[in-house]
Amino acid sequence: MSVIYIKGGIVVDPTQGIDGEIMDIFVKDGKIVEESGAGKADTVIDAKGMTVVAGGIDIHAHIAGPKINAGRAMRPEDMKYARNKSGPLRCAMGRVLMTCPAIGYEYARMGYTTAIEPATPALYAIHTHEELDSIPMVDKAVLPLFGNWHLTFKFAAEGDIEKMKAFIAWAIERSKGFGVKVVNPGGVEAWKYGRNVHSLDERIPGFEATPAEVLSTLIKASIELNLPHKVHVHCNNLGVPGSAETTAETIKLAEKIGASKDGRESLHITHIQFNAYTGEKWRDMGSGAEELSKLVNRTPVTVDMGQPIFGHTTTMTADGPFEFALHKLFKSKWINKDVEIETGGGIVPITYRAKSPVNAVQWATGLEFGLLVDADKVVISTDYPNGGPFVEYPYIMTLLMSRKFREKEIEEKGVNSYIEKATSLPSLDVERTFYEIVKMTRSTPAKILGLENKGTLKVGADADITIYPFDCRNVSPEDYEVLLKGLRSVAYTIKDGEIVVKDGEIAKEVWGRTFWVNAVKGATQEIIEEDLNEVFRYYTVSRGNYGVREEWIRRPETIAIEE
Amino acid sequence: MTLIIKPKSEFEVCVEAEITPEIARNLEDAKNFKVYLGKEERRLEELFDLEFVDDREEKVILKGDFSRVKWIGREMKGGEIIVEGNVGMHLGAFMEGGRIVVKGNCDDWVGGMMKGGEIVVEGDTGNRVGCNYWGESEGMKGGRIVIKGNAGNYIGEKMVDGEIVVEGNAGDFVGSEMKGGKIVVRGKAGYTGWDMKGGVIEVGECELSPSFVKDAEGVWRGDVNVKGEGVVRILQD
Amino acid sequence: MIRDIVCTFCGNACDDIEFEGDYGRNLCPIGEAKFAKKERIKAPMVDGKEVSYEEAIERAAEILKEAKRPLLFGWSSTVNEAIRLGVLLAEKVGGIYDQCSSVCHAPTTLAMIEEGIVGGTLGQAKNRADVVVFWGCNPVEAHPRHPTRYSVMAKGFLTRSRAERRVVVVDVRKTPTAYLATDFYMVEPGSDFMVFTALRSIVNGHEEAVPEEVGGLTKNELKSLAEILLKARYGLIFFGLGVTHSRGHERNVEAVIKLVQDLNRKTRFILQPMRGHFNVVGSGEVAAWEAGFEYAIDFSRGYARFSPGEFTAVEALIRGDCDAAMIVASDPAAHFPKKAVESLKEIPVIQIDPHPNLTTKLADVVIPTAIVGIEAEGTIYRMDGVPLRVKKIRESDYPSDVEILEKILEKVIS
Amino acid sequence: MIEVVVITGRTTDQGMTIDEKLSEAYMKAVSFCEMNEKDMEKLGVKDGDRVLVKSELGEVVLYVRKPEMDLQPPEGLIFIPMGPYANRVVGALNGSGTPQYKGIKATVEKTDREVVPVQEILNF
Repeated sequence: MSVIYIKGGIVVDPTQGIDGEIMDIFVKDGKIVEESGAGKADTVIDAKGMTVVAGGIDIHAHIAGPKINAGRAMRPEDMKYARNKSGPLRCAMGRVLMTCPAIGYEYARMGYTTAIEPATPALYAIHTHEELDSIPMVDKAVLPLFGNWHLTFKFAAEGDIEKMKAFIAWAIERSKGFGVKVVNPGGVEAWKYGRNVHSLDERIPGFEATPAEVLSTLIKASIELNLPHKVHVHCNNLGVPGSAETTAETIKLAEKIGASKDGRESLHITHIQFNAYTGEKWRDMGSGAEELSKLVNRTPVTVDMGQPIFGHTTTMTADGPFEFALHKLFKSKWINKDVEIETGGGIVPITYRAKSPVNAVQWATGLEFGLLVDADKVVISTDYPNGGPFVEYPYIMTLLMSRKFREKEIEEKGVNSYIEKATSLPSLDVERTFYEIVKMTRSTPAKILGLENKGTLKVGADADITIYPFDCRNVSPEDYEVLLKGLRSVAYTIKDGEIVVKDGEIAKEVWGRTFWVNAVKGATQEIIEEDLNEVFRYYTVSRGNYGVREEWIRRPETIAIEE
Repeated sequence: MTLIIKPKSEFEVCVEAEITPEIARNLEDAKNFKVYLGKEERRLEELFDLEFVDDREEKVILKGDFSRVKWIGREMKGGEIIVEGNVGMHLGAFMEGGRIVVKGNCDDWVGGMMKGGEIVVEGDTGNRVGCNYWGESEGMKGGRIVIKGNAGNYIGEKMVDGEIVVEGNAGDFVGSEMKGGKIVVRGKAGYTGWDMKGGVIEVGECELSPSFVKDAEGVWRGDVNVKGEGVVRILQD
Repeated sequence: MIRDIVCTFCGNACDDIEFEGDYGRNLCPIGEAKFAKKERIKAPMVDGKEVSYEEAIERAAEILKEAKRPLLFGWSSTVNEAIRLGVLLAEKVGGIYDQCSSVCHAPTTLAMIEEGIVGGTLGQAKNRADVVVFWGCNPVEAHPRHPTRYSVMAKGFLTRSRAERRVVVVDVRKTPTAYLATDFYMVEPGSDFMVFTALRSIVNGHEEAVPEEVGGLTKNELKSLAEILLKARYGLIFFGLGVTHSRGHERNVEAVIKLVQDLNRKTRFILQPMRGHFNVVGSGEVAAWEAGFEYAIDFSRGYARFSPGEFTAVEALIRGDCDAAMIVASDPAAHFPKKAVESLKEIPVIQIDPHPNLTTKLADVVIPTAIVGIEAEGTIYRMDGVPLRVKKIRESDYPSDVEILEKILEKVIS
Repeated sequence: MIEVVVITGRTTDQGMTIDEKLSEAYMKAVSFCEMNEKDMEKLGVKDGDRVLVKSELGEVVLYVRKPEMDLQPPEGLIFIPMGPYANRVVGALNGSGTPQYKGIKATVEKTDREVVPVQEILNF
């Protein structure tokens, strides 16, 4: 490992309250160090006139596992685009859906150094880790799915927090996962009966539990387990008019339970845009972002945007009934997978059209959240690939920073004027500062994930650094083109103390770590032994073959939770 | 000018040569035109003998065995290509204009996703004439393909507009998921008309998908499963 | 005793095998044969002469580097770790990556490209399905423990016994699987497309579009079959090579996918292809995440191109599109049509495999390896994509596929 | 001589011998065809006799096997286990990328020619 001096850059680091100060940053052995401890520089980067921030963190992108891979196989028309020819680096394929090498390279070229795969059936965790292991350049982690697992329903119905804790700890240890993901709790099970659940208080078919009980029990258990990242939820009723109400109710569950022991939020509502529509029918559908943003700002809840990007993409979610609805709506191709007695999922291609009133509202709603929720509570995301490609994050950042750019986009793309009636976006004059954007892409996701060495340039932090080729103090929302260009073309990305991108091109292929949380000491495992044995009678794999061993992962890093 | 192209020898593996009449404009450019012998990038003149005739045409004549040369006429926009013998896969794929005449037979994918122009094949063709490429939702969008011999399977699938005429027989899946345009098979065809949303198929005889209903005029309409407005006219009925 | 061993024969990938020395419990007859000791390729060979591993690897790398478009084929009987190296190797030598699917269930991939697929894990057969259809497949001989473990006699939490399942078999002849059936329908060979479409017309309420007889079934028989499907609470169609190997190929599969899509508007229904080899699914999945496509991938232009019918091994060989081949964990000389084997005989062939087979007879370089799942471990995907780890239960002097491929890749890159 | 449709497929014996392709056991498992007893009568062959199967793709000599009474293929259909013998007469290419291994038109006639040993099956 080498020593890098980053000299004279304009540093922005919200974790230290640094907003555009000219500073030197010293990197040694993959960490950020004091000048005194750095020693002789192997490389000196003259960052004069450039902006130095921590590496970006994607809190929610479907980058690995059976879903995206089935999507790839289903969409050769999307995969045929070549991003990089084979040479010293790998060939990298894909337009919106991408191959593993392409995903790693594109994150790095955008200055991102960590990405979280947010939904894998624990049954398929081996597969998901294989794919994560094939993604170069970034650190990563995976969230196993809990919201439709029969054991989750059982412990929720019994209100047994101790068993739920043991179960969570068992499942994330088995899947080498990072936290608790919940998708449409109860709804995916109901879909196996051809139905869905439509409210938080509806009984889940075949069980005594309700979605509200599932969520509350999981949130409480996650708090008690001290998981670094608490419950990460894709709410019920996603994607339909009226979903804003369900989201509000979900947030209130967390409000009732309260914050985590360390004061951080206890619930992360993911891709909130997709769950924030008012109205009763598509015809009177509107944005619930204003109300929901206020609610988020005063409750122990964080969100990510789930911003749609106009154009083609592929939706993929564990929310099986939602994907069936999309298939019926668009008569498009449709993958469905019902997974044992733990979850399910679906995949449907989609095109977001600026001229469509519904898509226009979705676009505006995502941006409203990005503008209205506290920068300490909202993270930029497209819910890749559901909203669109993650490579458009610089575009989203620019939209959030420049009202003029928003107006230009509305005008040029011909965004349906229904947004004037149904959303507050056209009248919002909020313009995010660069400091806030750094929060929303670095320090806020790091805080939500509980990754203390990420999203920061503090001494001791991982040396994951983005250097933008512009002076953030001089960019004005008026010059959005300059801003967009600057955000798109990273001067340097440093990963674990190595220069991996220079002038927007990959300089070196590296392999990041896979974080996983070991919380088994936080709960008495024996209390669920019988339940596990009982439930495995209905699995088609043996309990002994269920899960992932650490030695099968390329670079595992355990985050151990003490008792 | 007219450019006459002949293979120098038998190729070790198939050659990919996206030759269009445009390359007949300039001798030097034609000589240096990039073609591919497997993973090796070659210049056209390394693999082929080139002969120029200084006339007023924009024309390419292919002499000798081109049955293992692929992508002739890809995205061609005008002018003429005459193939004197047989020709390999993907002839005239994505073609937009001009004319290709093949005196011999063609391999698969003649006029794949063609948008305009004309292809005339005097012999037989392989499968997927005027078809959509993998995963694409639309096939042929315009132009005309005439096959004097027989055609293989998957002819004109997902066709949006344009015309395919097969003078001989065709195989299975004529006009599957067709949306518009016209396909004529004068001889026999296999499975025909499945999931047709629009357009017209005229066929000597065929095995019609069991999802069509005969109207009062004796014309089959369907596909009922997609509420389609396709028309299949069986000429020997 | 070693427990939870995964059997490495068919796509069932039964993971409840127990070994006490050489004695394995819970194996079917084919599984027993799989684990039995048998003749091996003794040593690496080049042009029929025994050589060291280093020499064989050197020669293999040379052939691959010199070739204008080498074919790298096989993969379904090895582990994902080896398959990944295979895809990388194909990329680096500008060759074709193709795998056994192209001669078995690739039509299912093509149909999925058109329509997606409504699927589920085998647990849905075990726990939920009350109507189970076997169409053009014969699990009693090809996936022997399928009926007992998953689909017919299994005890699930909703469907608790054989009596609670209606089992339908559709085939062109009476197979041993037909003995398990509540209802058996015999159809004419090559008529699957027509029968699926006729059923779909009936399910959608368009009986009038269905002639009096389709594919050997009367309209009344078709209606009765449609009725069985519609009455299912949760139905499941398993389909096999009878569907993919017959006239119609991927459109047969597409037709049944569309039928199942429409059935889901009335009840719940899923589909599951009866994939053959224990890791044929992995050989598609790994290629998809590394290169974007499951099979028929050409890298000659430095990026991946997908073209079934062109870069599938059989067609590529017959068209003379490849001037060398590397065969890993497969036997195309036995399983390809004659014309493709003729072409294979004309070009240099490298074989990597534990056992001598027909491909060995025409291979120029033969590199014997450890048997996956017995002498070497790794990840494999069951027919429904469920990942499992196959284990090393016996010591062996043979290097693994992974070790050999790593060395070849190293030589090719350097 | 009769006209038939050939199908191929897996069998238990073929599966059990698949890793021993050069053995007699494998040859025994894959070098026969099953047919309806009425077709056998028409050809004048009995179990264990040899027939020549010819299709557009080639020809092969196989042993005749009469299956259990109940499991006979219908008249006009013959079954050959998948493998190198079957592949002399099946595997038509239809443009899907997957050969047609089932439903191939062929003729069957009685023959005195020997079944080629598996070791020599590639000598064509």
